[in-house]
Amino acid sequence: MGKKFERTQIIIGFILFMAFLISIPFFASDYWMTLLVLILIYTVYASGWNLFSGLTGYTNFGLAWFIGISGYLSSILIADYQWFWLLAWPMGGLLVSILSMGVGYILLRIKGVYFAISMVALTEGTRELFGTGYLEPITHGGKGIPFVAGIRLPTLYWSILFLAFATVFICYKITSSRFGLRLVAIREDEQAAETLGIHTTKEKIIAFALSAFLVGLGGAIHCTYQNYIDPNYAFNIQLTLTPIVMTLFGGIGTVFGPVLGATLFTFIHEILWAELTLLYMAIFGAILMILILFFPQGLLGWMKEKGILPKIRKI
Amino acid sequence: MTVREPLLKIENIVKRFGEVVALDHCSFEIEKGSIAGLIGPNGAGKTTLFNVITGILQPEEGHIFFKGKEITGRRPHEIARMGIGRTYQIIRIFPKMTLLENLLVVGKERGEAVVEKALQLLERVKLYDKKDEYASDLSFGQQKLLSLAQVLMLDSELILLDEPAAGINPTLQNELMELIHRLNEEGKTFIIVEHDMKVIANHCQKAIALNYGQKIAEGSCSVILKDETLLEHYFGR
Amino acid sequence: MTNFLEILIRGLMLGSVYALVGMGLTLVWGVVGIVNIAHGEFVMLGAYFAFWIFSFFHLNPLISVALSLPFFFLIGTMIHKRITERLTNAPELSALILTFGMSILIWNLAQFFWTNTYRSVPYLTGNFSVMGLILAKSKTVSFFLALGITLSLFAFLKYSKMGKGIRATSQNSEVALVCGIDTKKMRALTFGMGIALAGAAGAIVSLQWVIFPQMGGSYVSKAFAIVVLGGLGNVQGALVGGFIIGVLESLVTQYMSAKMAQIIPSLIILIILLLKPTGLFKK
Amino acid sequence: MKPCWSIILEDKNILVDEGKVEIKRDNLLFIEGLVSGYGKMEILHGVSLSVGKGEIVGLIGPNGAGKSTVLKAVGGLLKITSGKVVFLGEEITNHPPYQIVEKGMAFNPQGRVVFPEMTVQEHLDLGAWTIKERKQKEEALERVYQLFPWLREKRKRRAAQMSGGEQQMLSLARAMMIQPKLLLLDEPSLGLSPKWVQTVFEKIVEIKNSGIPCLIVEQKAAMILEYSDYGYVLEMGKNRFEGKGHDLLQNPDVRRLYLGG
Repeated sequence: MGKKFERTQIIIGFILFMAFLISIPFFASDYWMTLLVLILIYTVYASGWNLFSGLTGYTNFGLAWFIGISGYLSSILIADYQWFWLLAWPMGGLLVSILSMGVGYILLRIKGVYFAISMVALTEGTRELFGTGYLEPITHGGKGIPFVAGIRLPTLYWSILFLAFATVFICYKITSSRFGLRLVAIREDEQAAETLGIHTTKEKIIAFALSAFLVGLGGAIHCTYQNYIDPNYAFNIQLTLTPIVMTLFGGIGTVFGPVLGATLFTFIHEILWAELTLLYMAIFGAILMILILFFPQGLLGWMKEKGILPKIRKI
Repeated sequence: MTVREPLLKIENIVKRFGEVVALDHCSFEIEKGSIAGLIGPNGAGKTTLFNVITGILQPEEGHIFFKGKEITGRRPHEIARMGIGRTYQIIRIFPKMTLLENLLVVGKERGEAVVEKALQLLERVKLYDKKDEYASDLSFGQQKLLSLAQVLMLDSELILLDEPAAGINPTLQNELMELIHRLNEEGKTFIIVEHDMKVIANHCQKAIALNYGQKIAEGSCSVILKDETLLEHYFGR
Repeated sequence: MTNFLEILIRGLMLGSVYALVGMGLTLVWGVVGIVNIAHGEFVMLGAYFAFWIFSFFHLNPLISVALSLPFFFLIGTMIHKRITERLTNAPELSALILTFGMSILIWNLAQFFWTNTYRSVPYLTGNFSVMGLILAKSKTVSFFLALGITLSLFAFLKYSKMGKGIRATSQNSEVALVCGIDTKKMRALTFGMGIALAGAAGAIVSLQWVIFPQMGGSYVSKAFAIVVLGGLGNVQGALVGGFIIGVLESLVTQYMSAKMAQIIPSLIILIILLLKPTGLFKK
Repeated sequence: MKPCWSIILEDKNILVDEGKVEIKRDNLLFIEGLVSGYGKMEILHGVSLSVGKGEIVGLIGPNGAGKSTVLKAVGGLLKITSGKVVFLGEEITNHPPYQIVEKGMAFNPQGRVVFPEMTVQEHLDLGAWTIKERKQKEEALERVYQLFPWLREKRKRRAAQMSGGEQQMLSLARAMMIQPKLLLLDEPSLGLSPKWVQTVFEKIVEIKNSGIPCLIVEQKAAMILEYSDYGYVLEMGKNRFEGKGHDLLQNPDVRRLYLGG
């Protein structure tokens, strides 16, 4: 009885919260909406990163590659071929998820630090390649593509809100599913998982491609929101790093850790950026070091450890 | 009457690590429904043999047949799904998963059936009460039981156990061996690597002795345990 | 032909400095087990070290190269004792992320204090002309400096007691322990040496290129390519790897474009990791 | 068969010759109530033993009994949770390995115990790491070359190029460079052919005869007991039997349980 009641309470609370989020464009100022858009974009990045890396333990240092590839395709479709944004975005996501299957098939046999480095190398290599003259007819080279997608801020906000919600929902579903368990098994002991009949290569690639799709969609929306793309911007290591820090901050391998991390961190970013622009990155780096040294589990992990939250995977 | 096909057939397996020959033309057969002991001193190649059978290592020469089908060169997960399960000497469960999750992750069934099966198995290894605890919180012996339950989740016909009795207390040891016998009666076949001669003598119908990667003796336990050359290698006499 | 030879020599000279950076990274990674992303930042700090010594004391930059070794060695051992030592038993990736943070912290602080202005040490301008080959004086001197440090490092590792202790720790730390070697101390020393190599490389770099706070990134990516080429922990391999990267860079810059040359490290990392993950020269 | 009887003392059986209840042993190493293990996993639940001057002491027991763990804990490679280790009258519980080595305890761990890329000469240099004086080092080297004459010709050979038996001997030689007052050996026969096992054990006896006591963990139980002055049998991280080597060898319980017949 009591449990059911709790459940209805949660559902009602959730519906009210969603209604509030959806109605924001009707009363909030553009500043707040912009801030929320950023939070939501980073929620997608962080959750998407966590979906693969947090569960399988393969640290993906190539998030910017997902963002850049998808951002480029969608931006080119919008800028050069006048595609409708709603069609261009999924194309970006699809392309990067298909490419990531190939990349994953090749690179996911490399373990640990080497995998992380190979993803950085892939991102950096692609960034340099996009900036050279060889791909200029397609990518416009290093000078970038400024474009206008003809989308209003509220529409963009609702789109990213929908994507963020979908991403978190997918993460929630996966984390509490047996597919999620298989991914965690890979993180805990890949060889043992294999001798227990788990097709680890397949599971890894599926998770990698799914992560690429979600993050890629986020990247496409991000570029549309910025109305601009260039190699240094789209493949910036910063885009890889920030979501990782957010996830670590909230709690790696948890469902709501990345959401919490993205939200808190975007606010911190706003304050630091406004107050300490010149030292912003230094503080960012220091926070990263402190997190690894003292709170490797993140906020949610720490709360689970202390017994404030139950130790279940669904949170 | 046709000749009975052995469940597992090892044929001339050679495995080298650099210049060291870990398995040297090793051959034997395992009958369905038996419990076989695999003995030999440390470094004799027992664990390597397990790794080769389960596909973790690829042999340089030789063939392995399971139920008449060749499994040499297949990936570990394929071999596992064909019905060969194993446990490790150093327990390799998934520490940051609950006991129930440790079993669910292995199961092939869909929907509620898998949960039911997992709970039944937990009951069977007497870990039901701890189903929602992290596997890392279990004692060494309990982890061994959990590891066996994981293999049972797979419905393996052939189960390879790497030193199941080592390092756990006698009561638990007896429980474990009793469980193995009951499973054997239900039709499961076992190969057990064990150092403890008591365990081999009391529980195995047949023993295979390895040394320097070669099979040096094979036969019923009583014969093997009287084998002089074996004793020499094993105990230094 | 002379032109080609010149490009080759230029590549080798470039490579000798890269090798210095790469050897530091491979030592720390192989012996201490810490992947130091912030390695490039110490190259940057080394360059600024030489620059400030030159602008304040007007000392010969060659002296600042010599000074940079003990200075950065001390800094390295201190950083290890205070920070990275805690990661000895932590997962490899913790070190990766921690040093990433350290890298950002260092370059941003450098940017904050020293601004983004490009600086350089005006020393040894002009060229040597040897047998029809025209070689920049600063680069030639750098080459011999880098080579000198490399050879001293080899000699140190091969013949000195500490060097033997460090090699022992990297090959089998349990046996090193039972030999009575304080492996913890060896790791701290190695970390210090790695940082010292990066700092000295930076001081050498300052003789020939401009200095700016974010210069570390390009060095660390080359260093990673060198480690992957030479095999983890293999110092000789790193020297060869450094030469390979240097020559390739020089050739590609000449015959394709400077932009293409920037892709080389990434390309090498990807290719080697796929084909031969243990490196080309793993014994 | 010699008649023997066992007295139950706490939960372990001490086998003693009839009539001589007390065995006088001059303790060099003395371990009491040792509790240790890996991380959360406790392997030793209170092991006590001692090594006297000029003795070979064998430590046997089934796999997982904690034999190697005892040596690692004594050598400072594992953290000791409770109990104490006294060496040469000084407590060395939880001292770092390099201090323990400096006091004169040489420990040869199990398995591949060489530096693969180093030469014989370098191994011996590293063995003498704790010796400060040059003259002492040269003396140690001379003594080791006397003990292992064949090493002299193979000075420049890398360990990776040597056979398993040669590696084991090299490792023994390396340990002797410390000029130890006690030698701990973990399964010196592991992976060796019978001929090499014989050679290694002959060396150990030679070392013992030169006055250096050894504590040896062995799986070849019958063989080690043959050589041992005193032996301990561990089971489940606890003492089970102890007694003179030959007495243990003759004891029907020990034979049945651990000697295969």
